[in-house]
Amino acid sequence: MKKGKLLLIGVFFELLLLALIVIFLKIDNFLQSILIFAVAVGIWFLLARKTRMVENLGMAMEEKRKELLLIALLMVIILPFFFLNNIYIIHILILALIYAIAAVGLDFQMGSTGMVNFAQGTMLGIGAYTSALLCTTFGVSFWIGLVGAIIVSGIFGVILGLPTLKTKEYHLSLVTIAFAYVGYLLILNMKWTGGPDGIAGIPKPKLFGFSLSRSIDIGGISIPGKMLYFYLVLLALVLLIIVASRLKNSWLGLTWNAVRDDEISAKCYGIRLMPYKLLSFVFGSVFAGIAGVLYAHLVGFISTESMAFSVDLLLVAMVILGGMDNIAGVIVGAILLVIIPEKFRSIQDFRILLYAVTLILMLVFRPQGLIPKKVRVYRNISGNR
Amino acid sequence: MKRRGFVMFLVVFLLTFSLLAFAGGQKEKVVKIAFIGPLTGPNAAQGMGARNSFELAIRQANASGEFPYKIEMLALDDASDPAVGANAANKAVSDPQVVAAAGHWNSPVARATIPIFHENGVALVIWGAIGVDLTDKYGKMYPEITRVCPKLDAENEFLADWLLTKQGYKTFYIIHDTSSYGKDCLTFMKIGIEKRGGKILGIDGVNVGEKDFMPLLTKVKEKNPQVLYYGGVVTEAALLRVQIVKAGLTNMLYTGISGLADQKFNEVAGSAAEGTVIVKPGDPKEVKGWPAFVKAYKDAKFNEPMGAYGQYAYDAAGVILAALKKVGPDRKKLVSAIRNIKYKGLLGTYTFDDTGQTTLVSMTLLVSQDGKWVKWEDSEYASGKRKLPR
Amino acid sequence: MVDNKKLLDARNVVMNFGGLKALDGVNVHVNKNEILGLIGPNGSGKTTFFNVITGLYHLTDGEVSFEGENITDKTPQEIARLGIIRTFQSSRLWFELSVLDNVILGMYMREKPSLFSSFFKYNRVRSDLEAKAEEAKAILNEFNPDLANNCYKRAQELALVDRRRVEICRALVAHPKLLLLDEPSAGMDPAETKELMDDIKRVRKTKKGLGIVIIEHDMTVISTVAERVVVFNFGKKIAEGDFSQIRLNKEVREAYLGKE
Amino acid sequence: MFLTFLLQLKNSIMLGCQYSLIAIGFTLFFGILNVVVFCHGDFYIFATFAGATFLLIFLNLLPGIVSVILIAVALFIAMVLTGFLGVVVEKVTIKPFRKSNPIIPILSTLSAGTIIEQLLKIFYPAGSNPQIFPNIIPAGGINIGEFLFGTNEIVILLFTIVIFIFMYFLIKKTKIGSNIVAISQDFEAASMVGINVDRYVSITFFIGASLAAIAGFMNGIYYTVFRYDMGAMAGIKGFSASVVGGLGSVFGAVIGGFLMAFVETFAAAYIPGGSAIRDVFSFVVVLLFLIFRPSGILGEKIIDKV
Repeated sequence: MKKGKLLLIGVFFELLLLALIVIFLKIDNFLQSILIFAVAVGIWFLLARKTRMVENLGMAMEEKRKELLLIALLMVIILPFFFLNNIYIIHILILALIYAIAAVGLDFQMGSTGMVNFAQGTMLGIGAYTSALLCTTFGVSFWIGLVGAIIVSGIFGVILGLPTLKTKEYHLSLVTIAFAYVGYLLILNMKWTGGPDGIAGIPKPKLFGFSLSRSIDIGGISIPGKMLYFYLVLLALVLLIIVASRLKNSWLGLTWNAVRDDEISAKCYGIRLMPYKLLSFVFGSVFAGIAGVLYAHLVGFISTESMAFSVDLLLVAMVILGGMDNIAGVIVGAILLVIIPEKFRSIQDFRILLYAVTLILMLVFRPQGLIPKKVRVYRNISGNR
Repeated sequence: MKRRGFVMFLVVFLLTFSLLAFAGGQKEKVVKIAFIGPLTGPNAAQGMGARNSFELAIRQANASGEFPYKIEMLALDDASDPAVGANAANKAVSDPQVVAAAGHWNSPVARATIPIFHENGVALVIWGAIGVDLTDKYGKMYPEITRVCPKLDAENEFLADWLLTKQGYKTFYIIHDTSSYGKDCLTFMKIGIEKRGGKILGIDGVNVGEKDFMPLLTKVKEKNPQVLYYGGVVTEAALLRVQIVKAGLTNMLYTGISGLADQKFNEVAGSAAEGTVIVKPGDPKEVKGWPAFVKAYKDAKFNEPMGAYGQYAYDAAGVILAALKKVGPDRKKLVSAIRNIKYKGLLGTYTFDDTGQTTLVSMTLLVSQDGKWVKWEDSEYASGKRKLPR
Repeated sequence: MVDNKKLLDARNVVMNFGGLKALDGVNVHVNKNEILGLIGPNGSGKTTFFNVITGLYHLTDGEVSFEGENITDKTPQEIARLGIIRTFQSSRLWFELSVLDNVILGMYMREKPSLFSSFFKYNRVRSDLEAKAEEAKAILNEFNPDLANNCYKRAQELALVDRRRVEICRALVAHPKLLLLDEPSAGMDPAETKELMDDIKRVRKTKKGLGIVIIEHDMTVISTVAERVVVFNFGKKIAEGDFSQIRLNKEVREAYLGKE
Repeated sequence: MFLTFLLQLKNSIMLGCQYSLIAIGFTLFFGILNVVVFCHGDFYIFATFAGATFLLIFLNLLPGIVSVILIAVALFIAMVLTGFLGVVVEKVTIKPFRKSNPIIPILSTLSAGTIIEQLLKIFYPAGSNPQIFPNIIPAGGINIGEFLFGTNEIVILLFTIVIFIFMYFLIKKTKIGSNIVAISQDFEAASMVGINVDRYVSITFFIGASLAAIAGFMNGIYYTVFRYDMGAMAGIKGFSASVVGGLGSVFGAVIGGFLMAFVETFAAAYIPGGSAIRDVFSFVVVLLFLIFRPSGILGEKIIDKV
């Protein structure tokens, strides 16, 4: 299989994906979106049925990883230009990327370390509130708000992590649920967090003295502020993906997996569980905090509704749908669960029902998720699967 | 051979992709007005009633033939959630055909969308959110924002005046839910009571969705106030009323404002609802267009009742349509036209002050009699046949 | 008098689970360069003994010392750091990880790049992991070449026999001073068992001072490899010595074959 | 002052009945399959809907007659329906995952709960609005001095006590009970000894769900107003109560239920501004137990089997 041919297949697949996404987002009426959705599902089953195309694709991803990732990034960069006249779609794409960041963070606990965490939505809220409060009450800039949110969500990561050390699956899930409710209720009822009114007028971030709320003109086309914000969030997502993949492919990721698969044999090989579980929560919470900041400054308003328990469930569904312990999978899960319901706005009432049904179907028929995790491969070692 | 098949497939694919992407040319001239409200979620009942009334106004405008173009309503759901509201607002302003918008029953949602409408220079007429800061703070800053329904404090002022000055009640207990609506109710009722020398024996908050009020009511029983004021919406208000009767607090007046003004309260609370006194904005009886509106709504066979805010949505549409008739479908011109409009609507003539708040303030006092909200003046309580608890 | 020949010394160890005395005052010691066989019928407390030494169970009474140092109250992690490494009866590998990763993780206690460097000196982390992967593949090759060829297979897809071999490789790369093997040949046919025992003897030669304890309930297997044997029955040590003495011991035969 | 304290104590006991009845269901399910059924709260609210529907039908069919038989039949139907719902949920969301990673059943049962909730909201007539439970208990009650003991409160208290006794005998004395306990000791051993495990699991889920049905029915009697989304929170409170009491011990679940109710009621009554954050206090109690005594008041110490 010549290297060139492989690359071509990979590029073709990515082009196909981009085309599907653009068409899906462009058309407005209900029937056409169902048609495109069906086409996408059809292609997915075609690939999943282990035809020769799938092996080639798998090999392409393996051999030409760097090039394909670069092309994928390029495509995402040009994606918003399809929707220059429709900020609403860009707003949805930004939400998808923000939730992707929080989902990658949640995957440290659920995917790598095997701990169910129902408080990731609350962490997102804590990050958002920290930055919102810093910016509105102390008039601090977005960037200092971001740093503040990272520190605060890291601290809360420890606070959430400590009680989970001694607990097992179902007890641990209850600890996180309790944390989520207590966090939600306290923020709802405290004066200085603006209580139920939430916090409004959160400023748009400024880049070298240039605010992202206004549009700028480059070579004739006026690029709306929203698109600049899209690139800010995209930059954050890319950086955090690099951080996440480095963590997962280093000793930390390996040890997390050991703690997930068998705590007892981990202990007998010198692995102390406490620091690793805490690290898993701290990194996850910091990712959620960053996502929260980007969310607050996008919508310009934050209230307890955007950290309600339904957000916690949504993030868990994203990790399961996408594929546990697989960054690419989790991101795809996040994007799907933001874009699809947004398009099917007309069947609003069924949205939550759809989430729950897809979650159960995934758990029964494909627990490993859309893009299952792959075994770690070392460059210098050859061996078959 | 394989390579050629591959290339051919790629070409065909790109063709279909471009075709689909740019389908749908320009239809005949359509002007859209966006309606945003809670079509799902906890306040879906109030949202649907308002949407139907808004649509009724649009249909009547199209039928009247006074507009050289077709007017369409773009109904969007905010599900009482600021984030969903922000999405909907973005969708409305990014559709070039939308010239103006009417929105929101929940104040937090309005706070999230107001900056979006201001940034894009699109007029927003608030039909149901009664948070005071929406006009006092935002209305003053942004010319795009106006409101057709009275502010929350106007309702509480009217109720406090009736309770203390007219009926002479002295001791009060306030229970409110922890939503922003409940919090505002607490703030302004407290001012209304204390301004008139009333004594507040206790204040307690409850979460939306709470169902166990017994601990609170036992505390209230000990304090024994003359009046229990509830700041919140129908479900919890009805639940609380049922448990008040169960806790044996029968010689205590139960009162609230427009959050309770829904037939659902009487249905749910059943016999316990008897003797509840509330305040509702607007005074339909005196306006001659009211029966025609009620008949038109019934003929349109909407499957949801009009609700407490149908009248305001209808008038909000009226204001926008009147401005549209004057200046035509141009966003910027509409903003100033609406703000300086003088429009004879269902509930009286609308003019907006410098904060965009309607100057029209008319209130109705209602009392629950035999499972129905009856105007105080026509009720047997006023005529003395029945006694309010003293 | 510290006898530097003694590697592990467990003195009258008692372990009871709510009334049931799993271990009843046993005295066992292991010397350097020695392979000790620990035999006895099922449920006689052999695995419990391993669990107590490695700190998984906290003993009710008695004392355990390793190279003269008292390790009775140490955590499993501290005990592992001292060099006591074990395998498990139910071969507890990290099943969703590849064979190679399981063996690499065996080297967890060895010197490795810090968490900090996984952010900024990432290539140092990668090269360290690749070196350790190299070593892991080498040892796998020694035990079973086709295991090495399928080193990216997930541990849960392995046959029971291969799981045991991977577990032993994992233990060896941890550079143990005392290696505790819990029924390593269970589920193996005689040829595989013989091959395994030869591997264990070969390992003992390469690592100076290494003490090995093997739990078996099959006497013939132990006879080929252990110099000294301890016999457990109902939580008590009923015999100790080299293999020939043990075979003749009346109590041992009764424990295995039941009373005449 | 002392009278208010007594009244508050009565309030906490009434709430305690609700929580412990749900908690027993969690303990029963956990005891058997070592799995936490997060949709148990939704069985509870489903039963309130079922009970209200059948009572309304009966009242319309034979107006005016509010007899004990009528109520018993409606309750029985609600119990049977919810029981079958429990069996179906077990077959769909728990049985396929017996061997898999323990995280999965947590997520699947949680989703099952959301589905029950949404189906009630969408397909029950005017599902999203608050519903009314027909008033079948005559008003009034016994007055001991100032202390009023409402008739519906007496009915609920009696019902709860009857069920506690029934549960005690079922587990301790009957064959079904011993089999259920056998399964909970060791799943494989029980199936080897010839107990048809699947049948007993279904029986257990039927009993557990119908228990929640009783609690749901009483929820209707006591609060008379209910909504589709009250199930989720009731489920979490019930689960917390069973953890505090000690997962696996029926008696523990009862104690846990009353403790949680006591903390909430007295936080709402005696702590200024406490009623808005009453749930915070009960969740803090749960967190304290989870950290310092995960096995709960009565649960046996959980030892990791090596």
